[in-house]
Amino acid sequence: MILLPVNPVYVILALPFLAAFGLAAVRDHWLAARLNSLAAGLTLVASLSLFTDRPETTPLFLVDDFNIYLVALTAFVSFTTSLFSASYIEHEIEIERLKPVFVRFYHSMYQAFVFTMLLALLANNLGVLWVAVEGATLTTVLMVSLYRTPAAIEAAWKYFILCGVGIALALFGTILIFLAARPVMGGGMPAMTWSALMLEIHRVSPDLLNLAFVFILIGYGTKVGLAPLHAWLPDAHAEGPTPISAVLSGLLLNVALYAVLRFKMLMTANGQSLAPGPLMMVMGLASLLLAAFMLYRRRDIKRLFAYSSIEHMGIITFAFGIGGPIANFAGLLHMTMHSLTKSAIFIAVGLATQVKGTQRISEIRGLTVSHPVIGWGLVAGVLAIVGLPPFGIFLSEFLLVTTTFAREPLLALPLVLGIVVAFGALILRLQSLAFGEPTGSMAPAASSAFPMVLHLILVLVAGIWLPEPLVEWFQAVARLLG
Amino acid sequence: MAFISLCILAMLVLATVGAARPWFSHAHEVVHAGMALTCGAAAVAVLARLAANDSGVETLTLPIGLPWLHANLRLDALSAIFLLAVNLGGCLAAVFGWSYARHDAEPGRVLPVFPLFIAAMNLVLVADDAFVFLAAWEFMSLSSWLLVLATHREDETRRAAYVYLVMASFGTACLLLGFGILAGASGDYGFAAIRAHQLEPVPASFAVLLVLLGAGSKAGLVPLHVWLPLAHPAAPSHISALMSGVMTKVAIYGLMRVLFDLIGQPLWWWGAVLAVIGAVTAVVGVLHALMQDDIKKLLAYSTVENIGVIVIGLGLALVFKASGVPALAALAMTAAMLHVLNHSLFKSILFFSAGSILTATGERDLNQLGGLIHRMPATALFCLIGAAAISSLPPLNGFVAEWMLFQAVLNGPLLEQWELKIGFAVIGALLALSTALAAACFVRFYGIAFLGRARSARAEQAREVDPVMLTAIAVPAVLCLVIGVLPKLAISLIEPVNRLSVGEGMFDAGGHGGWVWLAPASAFGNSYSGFMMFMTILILTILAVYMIHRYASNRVRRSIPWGCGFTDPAPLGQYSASSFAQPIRRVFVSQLFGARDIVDMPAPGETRPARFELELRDPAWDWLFTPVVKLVGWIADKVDHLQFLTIRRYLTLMFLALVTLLVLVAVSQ
Amino acid sequence: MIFIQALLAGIYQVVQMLLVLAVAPGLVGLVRVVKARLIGRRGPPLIQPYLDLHRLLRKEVVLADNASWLFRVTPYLVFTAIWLAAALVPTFTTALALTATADLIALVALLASARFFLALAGMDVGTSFGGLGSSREMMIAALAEPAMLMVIFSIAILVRTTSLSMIVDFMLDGEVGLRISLALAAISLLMVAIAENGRIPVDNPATHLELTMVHEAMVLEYSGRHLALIEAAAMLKLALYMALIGCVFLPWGIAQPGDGPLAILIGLVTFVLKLACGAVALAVFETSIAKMRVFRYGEFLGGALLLSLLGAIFLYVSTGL
Amino acid sequence: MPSIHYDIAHMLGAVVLLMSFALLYQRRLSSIIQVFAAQSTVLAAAAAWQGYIQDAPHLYITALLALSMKAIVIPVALNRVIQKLRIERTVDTALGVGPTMIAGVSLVTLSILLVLPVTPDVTALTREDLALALSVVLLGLLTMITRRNAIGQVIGFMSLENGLILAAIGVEGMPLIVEMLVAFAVMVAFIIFGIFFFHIRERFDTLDLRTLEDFRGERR
Repeated sequence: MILLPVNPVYVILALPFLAAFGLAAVRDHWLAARLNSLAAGLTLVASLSLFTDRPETTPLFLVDDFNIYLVALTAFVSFTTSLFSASYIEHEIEIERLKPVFVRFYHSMYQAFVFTMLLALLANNLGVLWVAVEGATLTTVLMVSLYRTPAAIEAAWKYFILCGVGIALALFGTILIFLAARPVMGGGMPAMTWSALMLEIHRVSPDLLNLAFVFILIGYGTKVGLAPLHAWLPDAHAEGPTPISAVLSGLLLNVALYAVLRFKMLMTANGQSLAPGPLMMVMGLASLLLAAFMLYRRRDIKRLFAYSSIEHMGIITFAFGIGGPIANFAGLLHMTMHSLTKSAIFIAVGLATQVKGTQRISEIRGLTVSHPVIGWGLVAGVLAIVGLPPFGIFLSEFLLVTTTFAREPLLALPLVLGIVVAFGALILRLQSLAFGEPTGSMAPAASSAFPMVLHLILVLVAGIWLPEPLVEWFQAVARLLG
Repeated sequence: MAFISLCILAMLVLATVGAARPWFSHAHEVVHAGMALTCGAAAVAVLARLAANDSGVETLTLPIGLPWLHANLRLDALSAIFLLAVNLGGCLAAVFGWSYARHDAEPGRVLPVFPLFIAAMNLVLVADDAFVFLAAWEFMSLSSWLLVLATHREDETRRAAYVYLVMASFGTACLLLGFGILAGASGDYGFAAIRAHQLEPVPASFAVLLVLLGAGSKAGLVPLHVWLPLAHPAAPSHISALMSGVMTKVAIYGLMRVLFDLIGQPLWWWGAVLAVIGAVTAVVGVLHALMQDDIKKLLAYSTVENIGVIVIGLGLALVFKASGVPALAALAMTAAMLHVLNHSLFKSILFFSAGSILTATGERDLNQLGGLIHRMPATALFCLIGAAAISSLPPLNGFVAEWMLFQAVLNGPLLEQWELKIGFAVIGALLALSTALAAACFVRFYGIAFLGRARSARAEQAREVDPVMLTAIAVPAVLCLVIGVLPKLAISLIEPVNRLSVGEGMFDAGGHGGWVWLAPASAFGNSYSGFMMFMTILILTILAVYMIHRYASNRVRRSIPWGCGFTDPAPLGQYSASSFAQPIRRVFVSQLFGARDIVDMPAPGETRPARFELELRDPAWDWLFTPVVKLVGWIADKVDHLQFLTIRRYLTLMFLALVTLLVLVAVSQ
Repeated sequence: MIFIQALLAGIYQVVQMLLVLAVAPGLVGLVRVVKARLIGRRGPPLIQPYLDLHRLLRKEVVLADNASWLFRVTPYLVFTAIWLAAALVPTFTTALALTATADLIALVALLASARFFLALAGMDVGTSFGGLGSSREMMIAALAEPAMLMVIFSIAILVRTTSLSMIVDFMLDGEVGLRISLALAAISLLMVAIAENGRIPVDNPATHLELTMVHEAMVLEYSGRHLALIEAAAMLKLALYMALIGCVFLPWGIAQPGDGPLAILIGLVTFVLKLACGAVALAVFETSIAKMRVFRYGEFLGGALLLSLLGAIFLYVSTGL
Repeated sequence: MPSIHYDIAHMLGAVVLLMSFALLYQRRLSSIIQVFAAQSTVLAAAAAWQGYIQDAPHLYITALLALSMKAIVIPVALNRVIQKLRIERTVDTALGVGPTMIAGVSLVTLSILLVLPVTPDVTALTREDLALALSVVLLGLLTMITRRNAIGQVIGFMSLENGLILAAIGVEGMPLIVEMLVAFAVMVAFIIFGIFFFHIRERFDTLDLRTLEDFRGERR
């Protein structure tokens, strides 16, 4: 990949961008699905090339310790999910839940969505970031409403309105940042460029930054799914096609959080502004606790795991809020692990709902008996997501809880309470899903479980052993996050 | 150390073999034989180490786990004694499982997890940093949860498994917080760093409280015991034996590692609290055990009792250590450690016997059993030894630990604090009560299950189990006897632990009597000799038998039972399990547990049978768990409304959040 | 010198074992005689228990059809366990060879072993009476044993030991004096002794009225030599308790190691006298009191437990905590 | 720059804010749309004026876009939607006029409190503009949550957006304004398309919880 004559960033962005247009023209859904996977695979390869040869920072694009692994993660999960999606969509067409014309649209939007996420991650410019996040919102709205059922449209609508307002507020925050930076850095692009801002931000007056961060937090926080801004998330996850739920939870939430964290870095680097930590801690804890209790009354399996995503986003936000090298490390690790695990869970859920023909928790029983691979995959995924060893989330939760308790004992109590309450809810549902006398169809699953297994293996390995470079990136970013 | 690590590795390999069962027809044999060998080898290795009185420490660091800490493993005397218990139990369970687990309905659910479970327990014991410790700890819960779910098709099992895993993770959360305090803000989770980190009394006490909650919930201390009698019996019997006999010990190890090693100099009241909790646990546990009709549940509750006894020992040791009398601390510690070994032995016997009964009759309900001594004579003999040992009868091993514990209690007057002096008397009384009740409990267990006449057709047609299973029962039974007769053998293994945990061995201050007498100086020259007692009884019995058969009549005539002239043909007319427990229930339990007899006597002329039902309540459920469950449900109901709002209201929430934050900013400027 | 002492201890031990075996039936006989006289009957002769035992030994054993090996082994085990226990309590001297084998706690446990097996034997044949007896016996034991141990605890607070020989030595030194807690302990021990030996008001050894019996219900199926052994064990147990009370609370007359033959002789005589007094006292007590209902045992023995606990606590108060 | 420049810019901003209040106050759908169109026109004027005083030609494009899209195309489209879908002409409000106005005034006060101490070294123009823009944004949000009708809420959303544009044009040297405006326009188009296409009439708010449960996915 070093041989590539152009900046790999352009390749990474161009591939999904072109694929989005290209796929809109492919009529055959079988071929489209393969091409979709191919494009995602190529994007993954291209993104891996970043590791060997990290490109220079340009005014528009930036590759640093923070986003390099997120880009790879995004490309990886979108690739594996595209593999799952291929067989999933196939089955949906077979049972005539989807019309082929929508599928064409779906694949195109899938790539467009990948493009916007990668753009958001790679952007060196606040404006580009904002535009990318908005694009991601629009593409996912379309995919969530794909089934055209009243519930799907309702969910898409809710998603759209709430995130639209969120996006608008985030833009206001972005404008405020520019306004704050302008006296120091003058007008024009540099005052909206991360790399430039990071160097000069300490000279910027903190007052406007505070105001800006409030808008950023509420704006992008809506997209992260922080309580009380979370309302769109469960429905959007539950009503769209399952591959989309997987990428929403696994990737989009990360991207939105990434945006918040970039701004937090600015706040940290400024040094005189209000500490953003307490705000993030409060919102994080609120999300964690709210989602934890919400889990108990869920009847829809996808909504259940969507709430679990809110819970984990809460934990991650809390981790970054409390800050310090250990908590930040834990937060970064948790982000990575959560996106791998949650997408694996959604894949398992997708397989299960396809074979059982229902999304209701009470109608799915004994999966480990009827479908051992799906069942045990779901078991492993849920055990991982609730933070049991030997999976990676245990590692991050261990670091987070111990360091929180040592530093802010009173905050650790709601944190642990939330984790334990959520644990109770998820295990309760897991037991009824995976064990007991099986119900429903015993026919083997049509779709591929390979991506799920791959994700789970990665999460398992990460729980036991973390590669050295990853640790170094995390530690470097943790320092920047303060 | 390297050897133990290799053993753990071998167990992991065996787990993969177990997972490959669908493709590998001999997986069952390989896993069980492999586990028996591996555990056996590990047990022998630590036994050799302990027998050599080796107080040294071996460490090993593996490049996994937390990146800046790595996985630190360490083997010292404390780890070694528990490794002995774990691997001995594991080895026996593997042997028993060889035959027993063939009858499993879904063997694929047990085979891969069984080695993982034992590996996790081993790993807890050799962990030398908080991360490895907690990861292994939680993994131990996780794997045993899967084992409990082996019979997942029963609703009861799933409920038990659920309660179990939630309690376990609650415990882990407490431990996590506890280690958070111990490690301090620096975040150095290595045990060496924690040892060096001196805590103020208040945070140290909080750490102790949290560890007590965490390890206590795993060990089954009252009132956190409710999961135990649900979960342990639900697993296959050899796993039940492991969970009851061994896993609870690992929890005890966790408690000890923190209280006697990591935290430094203890405060006296920690020990007092521990001992009181232990005493209450012992009594409550055994009373529950007495009321159970399900043999495995009975045994599980008896585990609660024995854990209580061990914790009493630990509490006393802690008190003595804090009060600066290490010799007495060593006495109490020896008692506790010996009981740890003992309990893993006789609980293995008893659970294996229960497994054998289950195999032979398919019944777990005492009221369906009876007369098995005729049809399963070997099982009956070994089980009798187990029952006598757990009832602390001389000259068996249970009594030795009990004796030392009483000797430690009797030294209470030496202490300064008057709370302790009186407290020790009360603890002694409770300990004595629990011992006596345990004897009653096991008379009931053994008498109803093995003696009398068969109460059901299945008990009537029972067959003795195969020699492999019998071997697994016989070995611990023999060990029970050997330790009981020659307790010094086992006690010499405990001496390094004493030096490590309380700073002095039990016989360091002298004492007399060689290997025959047990007379530590700290017991004021009081002495006991299992050997003499055993030999005397043996000789006297032989003498009596000889004399009587030589000089008196030796004629025997078989006849129908006399029964005061009332010979009831129906075996159901025998004393049943609940009628046996009735006097004790009336005296002890009625007020405490709200036990109620419900007798439904038909009016004269009606042909339906009279019914008797017993309603038992556990105050821990009523007062602790049900309110928590209700509270969570209530909150869940309340917040659930948030799922059903309109978009406008969600926007309002967002607006309010924004305005609140803006006001905050405005105010803070 | 040490060798001679050891030899003497061995001889004394054998003498004591034979002694308790010899006097135990006589003790029971005496109790019966006194009781009969007190209610105006002539009563059986003093040697009646010896005759009973002899008769039983010569009779054949009638064994229930489904009695197991445990049923046949138990009498021997129970007999030897109680015999050994009785041999451990200093009667006329503290210089006994086996004295270090068991202290008071081990003694209690030894008795518990005997009870354990007897209770199992009671359930072996599978009649309802056997179960009834076992169940009640274990309930009584569940309270009596802790009470007994609390008595031991009180004594141990005072004399710092649970070794019987040392207790006697200490008591004989006369440093103890009269203490309220010792009195409480003594009363408690008496109550335990009554319960453990199945005397009125807890049990009536003379009755075979089904609903009230405890001990007799357990051994209902025994006959012949087995019954003889069990009866003998019961007699030994009564002697044991009397000897125990004697040696702890009235230790006068017991010879100590190194004492001459005269002291031994005095010890023997005082022991027999103590037993005789005990028998009379027991008979008087039994004739002046009524048997109580089964479910009141809890209160009776609970009272004993509390008394002994109180004794221990009082001791702290009087020794200044 | 002469002070008349500030005064005019200031005045235009104040008119936009006034229009926001008018939006809050209006009941009838058609007049809401009219007020919004007026607000957008004033915004276009403000953008053009800023383009003139900052000498930034791209602000003229902004002004043109605002005028064409928000003052003409969207109001016309919305009027058609109303006619097509026969949406009731008056809108339910969740809050009475009095409380709404009090809330609006409080929000404006909050904005001024937030902005005034913030930027001592920024020119007076942007500071005042910022206060006005912040007020417009918050009032837009308030409009959204006090209207029970989809159209009313869309208008509130667009009025919020007007506040954003007001802020963006007031900042000298702000790049990417046009791009963002276009992105926003796409979004708004989507919304209107959504209302039209999916026949979302009153789904923003329904008092009947049972139908909501049907729709919010928890199909019991």
